[in-house]
Amino acid sequence: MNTTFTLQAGPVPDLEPIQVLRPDGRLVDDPRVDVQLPAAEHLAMFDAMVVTRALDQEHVNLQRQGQLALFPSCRGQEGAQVGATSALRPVDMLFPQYRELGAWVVRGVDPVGIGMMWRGSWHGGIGLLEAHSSTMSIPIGTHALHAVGYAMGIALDGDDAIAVACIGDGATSEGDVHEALNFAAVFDAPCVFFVQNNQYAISVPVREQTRSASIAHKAVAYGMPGVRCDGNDVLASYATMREAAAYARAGGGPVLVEAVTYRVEAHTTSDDPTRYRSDDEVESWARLDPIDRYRTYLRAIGVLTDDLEAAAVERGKCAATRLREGIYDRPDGDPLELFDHVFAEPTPALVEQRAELEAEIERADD
Amino acid sequence: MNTTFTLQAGPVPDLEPIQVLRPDGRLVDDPRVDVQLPAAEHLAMFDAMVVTRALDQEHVNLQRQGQLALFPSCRGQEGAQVGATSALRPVDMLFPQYRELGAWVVRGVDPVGIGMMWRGSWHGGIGLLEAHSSTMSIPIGTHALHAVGYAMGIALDGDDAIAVACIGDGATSEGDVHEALNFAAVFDAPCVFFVQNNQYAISVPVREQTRSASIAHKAVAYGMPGVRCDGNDVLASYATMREAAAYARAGGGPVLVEAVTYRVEAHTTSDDPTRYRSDDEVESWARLDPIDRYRTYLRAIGVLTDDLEAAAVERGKCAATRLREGIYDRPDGDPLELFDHVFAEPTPALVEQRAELEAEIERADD
Amino acid sequence: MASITMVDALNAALRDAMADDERVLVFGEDVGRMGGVFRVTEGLADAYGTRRCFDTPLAESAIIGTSIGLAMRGYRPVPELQFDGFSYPAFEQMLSHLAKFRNRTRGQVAMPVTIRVPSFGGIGSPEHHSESPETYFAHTAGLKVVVPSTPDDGYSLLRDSIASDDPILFLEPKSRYWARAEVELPVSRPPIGQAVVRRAGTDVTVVCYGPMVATALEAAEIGAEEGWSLEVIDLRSLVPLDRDAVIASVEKTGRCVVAQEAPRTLGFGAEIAALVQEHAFWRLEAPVLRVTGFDTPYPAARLEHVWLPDADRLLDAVERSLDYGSS
Amino acid sequence: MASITMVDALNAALRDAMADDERVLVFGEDVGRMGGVFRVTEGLADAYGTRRCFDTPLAESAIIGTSIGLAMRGYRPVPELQFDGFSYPAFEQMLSHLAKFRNRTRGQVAMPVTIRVPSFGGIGSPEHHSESPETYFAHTAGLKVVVPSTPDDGYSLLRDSIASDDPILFLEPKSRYWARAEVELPVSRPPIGQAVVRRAGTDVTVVCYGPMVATALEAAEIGAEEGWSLEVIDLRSLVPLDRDAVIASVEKTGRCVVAQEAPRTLGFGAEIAALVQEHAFWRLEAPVLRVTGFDTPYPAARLEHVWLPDADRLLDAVERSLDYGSS
Ligand SMILES: Cc1ncc(C[n+]2csc(CCOP(=O)(O)OP(=O)(O)O)c2C)c(N)n1
Ligand SMILES: Cc1ncc(C[n+]2csc(CCOP(=O)(O)OP(=O)(O)O)c2C)c(N)n1
Ligand SMILES: [Mg+2]
Ligand SMILES: [Mg+2]
Repeated sequence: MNTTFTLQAGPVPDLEPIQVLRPDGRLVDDPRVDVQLPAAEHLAMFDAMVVTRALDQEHVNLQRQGQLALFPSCRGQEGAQVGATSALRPVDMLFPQYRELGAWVVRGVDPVGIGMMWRGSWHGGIGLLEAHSSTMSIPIGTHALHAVGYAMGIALDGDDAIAVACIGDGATSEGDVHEALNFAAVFDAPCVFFVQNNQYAISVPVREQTRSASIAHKAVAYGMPGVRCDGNDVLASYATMREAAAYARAGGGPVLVEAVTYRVEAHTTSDDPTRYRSDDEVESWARLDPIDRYRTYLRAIGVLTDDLEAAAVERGKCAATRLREGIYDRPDGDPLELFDHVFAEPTPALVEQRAELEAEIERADD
Repeated sequence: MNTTFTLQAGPVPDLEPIQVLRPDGRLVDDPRVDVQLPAAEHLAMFDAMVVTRALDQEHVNLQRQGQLALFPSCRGQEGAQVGATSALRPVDMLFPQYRELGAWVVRGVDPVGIGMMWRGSWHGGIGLLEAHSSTMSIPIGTHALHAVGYAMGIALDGDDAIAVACIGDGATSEGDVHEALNFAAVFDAPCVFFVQNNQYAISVPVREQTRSASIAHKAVAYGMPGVRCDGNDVLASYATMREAAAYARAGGGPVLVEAVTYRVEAHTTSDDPTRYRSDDEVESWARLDPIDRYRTYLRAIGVLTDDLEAAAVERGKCAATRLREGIYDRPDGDPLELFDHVFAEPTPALVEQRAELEAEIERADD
Repeated sequence: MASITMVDALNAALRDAMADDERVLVFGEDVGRMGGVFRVTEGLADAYGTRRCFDTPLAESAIIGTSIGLAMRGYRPVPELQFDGFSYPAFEQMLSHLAKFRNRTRGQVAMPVTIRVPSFGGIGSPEHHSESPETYFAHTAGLKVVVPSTPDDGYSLLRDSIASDDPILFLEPKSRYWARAEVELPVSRPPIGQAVVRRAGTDVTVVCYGPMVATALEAAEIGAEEGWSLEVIDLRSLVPLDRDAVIASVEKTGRCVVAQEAPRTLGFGAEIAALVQEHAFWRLEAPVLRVTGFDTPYPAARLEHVWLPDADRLLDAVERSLDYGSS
Repeated sequence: MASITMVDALNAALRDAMADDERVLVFGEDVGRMGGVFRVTEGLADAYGTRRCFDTPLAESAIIGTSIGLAMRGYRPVPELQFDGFSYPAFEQMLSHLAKFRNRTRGQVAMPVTIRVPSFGGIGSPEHHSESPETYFAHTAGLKVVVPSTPDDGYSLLRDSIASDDPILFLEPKSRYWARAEVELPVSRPPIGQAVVRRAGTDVTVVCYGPMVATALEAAEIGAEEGWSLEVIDLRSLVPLDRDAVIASVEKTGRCVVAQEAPRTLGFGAEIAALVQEHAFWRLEAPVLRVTGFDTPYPAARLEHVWLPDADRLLDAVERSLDYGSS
């Protein structure tokens, strides 16, 4: 992979996002990054995007059927998530917000463990840690600090992994994200801040979130490199993250990456986006769909065939089926487990309270 | 006053601080700001600096004599504080940290009200509000948000006052300061962030506080203008704040001003700075003393005479005497007042507890 | 009389407060254009303009910190923190400044700030959306804590809170947002600091607030079938606390059960128990019993019904109180 | 036997913990080069390098947030928050993550984080430097709260805290920092969760912790002259709480006074009162009385001695307890 842009702490980032594929699926003339990938890698990313979309839709369906309490769709953000995550090594530790389905698909997380979060079976999601992802984090911005602490630990260990803090445009307003960026820079922590600027924090558009020329521009305040990429372009996201990860891994310190994208669906299944944005706006972004764009390109270069695409769609269906079977009417866990993980050993108070709840459940069963 | 620099949101600030007077007290060649002040204004600022220094020293003396619990000296920062505050209108609302003696002197605050804070008579200082200064704020960075809220109120009122958040270099690491800068920009609040970069947050040097090229550079992250000035140059501080205030007052939104200066004394009277910095360093900054520099200049241009300087020194002595007389062995207030200001009306619990304490005091008096 | 929900009542209270006093400002995350995630601020931006009802960036400490500055400037901010669990980032501003400002300025600067916080659990939300934060606030000298349990109280207490010159944490029980009552607005109920007997009884005093009031009334109904006469006291505000009302009831019944959703340790029930045993010592025929959530993090949605106190858990405590010493 | 202060003991505990386990890290504001404002971390950076003992930028949420990340990476962070009042900015990280991480991950990820916080009042400090934050932490499910009162306990409890796999708020009583005792280090005292009877007695149980232990012992001394025999129980940890020790003592004395510096409402005394009346109901000859600070912001330095509970206030409660019902 060649690149003509360099990550550099100091200068104001380029406002023009890095792009590899034009919206029509053709390569941009004279791209700032040059992505030469083996067909297998292309196909793996395409697959992941298709599977993500299918799982995303199946979550929405399950929620409508009363099987999930809530679901935040990542539709439209598959390019950013799959591209960026595919550029990482498996041991690079992800610190996700909650809308990171594409990242978890790349990491091979069992969708049932994700669905359990949204069903309300257990907090945080199951099986993420095994895939080198922290649990889902709901208090906005907070987990960016966990990523930085983890990255400080990597540096202390002399390891060459990195940590990736996945945050939203809205999150950049929180004090914790500022403190995270600052600590990361001061301690040269190998941490990439991957901001999916999907234009909204629930109903609040990014122009009301900040007056910074871009999210990437905020890097100047921390003396770290900032870079924007087209988040609906999986190859741009891939290439940008690959550069950022290499920079952090090589000891350069943290990098702030802004992937410019769009949340095509509602904030969550509880949200009514017609209250704050127009259909026109949504449609104009829907035309920039990352999967369509990538498909056109992969078709054009002959990597994607009818058969291979059908296989991807089939894998998406399988994943959706697995999710549905694992989630539908899934029995609830044992409530007494609630006492098991408060501390390493339950305190006397917890032992007593556990017994109280046990007795209560027995009473109810009578 | 002419200036050749313009405040502008967007570009990276100049690293070179604005300077009017060279360390040797001569005008810089080709200054970016041109300060033409009437002699009376010069003398008022000189006076304020001298009075500040005298009061500062008297606080230290009183603390050594056991009359104050603690005192944070502003020695070396008089240029920044007096210059900046003198450039404001009396109704412009100050939001001080705790080391703002020079600002309060300019505003004519009775030093006894300040000394009462450090004696431990009451929190926050007395008589500051009347001088359009909020009370002293100890939780670092927090009051920057008060300044922004106040400035939002000014804008809602259509008033042309401004608010000034006085913070330190250390404060810029706190999440609250980030949130304050961001809110100020988003709401076009007429607020100037006046950062005295005195090189230290207790023992931590500013280079370990941030990797930003300068504190002023942080303005880029908020799309607001950032500017550096030589804080040991009272005229540069004056001119820079005057520009910043005018910009904010005219509806331009917030400005971030960094005054580069040095805390010559210990962090507070409890601190032992030899643990973290060298005498050489302190001496090299002491040579940049803002009062000496200004004196040399005012003498050279014939504004300051022996008599006038003696008068300034005399005013410093008077202020110090007033402080000493108001503070020395000052009787403590009535502890029952502690119940008076918790709420507009005391709750039944407070009424009861007040009676308990009253009975206890009576018992003790028996 | 119209049938209205608590959301309707709160929305009307905000509307009327904004109409009556133009220094009242409503702001927070998603409260403007969208009308709030629970629609409590619906229509306010349209009615009063985005000058007075507006969206903020996503930063809770800033929402409270700027409220303090606005209050200094003479405004009466009514900020919303979107959920209980997202009040925590604003904790320092609340504890170190909002609670202390009047005192620090010897009464010169009031803090007429009403912080609305959709609170408590029971509606199947994800993590951090079902917390019971009242202890944190009630323990903090200088903050008042108001918790309505019905639409009419929602209206009346919110109006009183906004009119008050003190900082108030106004904790709205999410699980009661959509419960209806026949109310003619505007309505005026007893002031902040006065408890209300929601059901009179003679055997056991049940002290509760917010979401637990409905549970207590349900328990009283069921208990009546067993021949137990429960007196249900809705505190309405935790600070100031109507201790007299609680003690008067216990002087009558001799028994007291206190209910809260919060974890047991240092939940508000601890304060009630401490006060009741202190002020009705000889009259108590059984210890004050606490009906509470557990000392664990709040569970995920599918388990919350097991974790939360319900009428059964409450009645079990009532029975233990009634049987106390007799076994 | 050497005469050492609590500062010495804590410093030695950190030193020994760092020597024993290289995953122990010490960091915070001014803890490195300067050795901490109270010198508790003195010499650690020299002894173990700035990799393991280092200064951070001025941001408490970040100090705790990065501690969480370091713990996930297998480290045992021992961050310092410079003063009680500056723990508030880190509240969200503590409540929403530190306390919940083990539970959220079903036990997969432990949080062996010991947060040292110089706490409580009594040393003439400015505003925000004398807070009693224990209620905030003790009410939060998933946090442990440890409060030493003597140099030997300072050493032993800090070692145990650092060795524990749970997140611990280690609240150091500033006013006891310089009190001396004869101690041979290393020293091992009862584990976290076990209270200690500091003085045996038969008339009234005095429950206390941290700075109030010395006050209680002083009161017991004076009370003895009046012929009152006080039993002083030092809780040592609030979570876990040694309820059995408290109840056992009250079963013996029949009377209980609990002392705290914190404001009264929902201070830890409320929990003690609630538990004692529940578990020693028939044995109590007087209500549990609370000796506390007041429900006001902590006063400025010159007034703190009036505000803080002292032996006189404590003995007044003891007397009221002993006289209870007889007047
Ligand atoms: C501290 C905090 N405040 C408020 C919320 C409520 N909330 C949930 S998602 C969200 C918007 C987040 O926006 P962004 O960071 O852009 O992420 P996106 O949802 O767009 O992926 C808000 C305000 C929260 N979860 N945490
Ligand atoms: C939130 C908070 N954390 C820690 C402290 C302790 N503290 C007092 S002053 C100070 C350093 C402040 O540095 P800076 O902002 O540069 O101001 P300066 O003292 O240099 O004027 C610290 C850490 C505090 N007051 N508030
Ligand atoms: Mg977003
Ligand atoms: Mg400084």
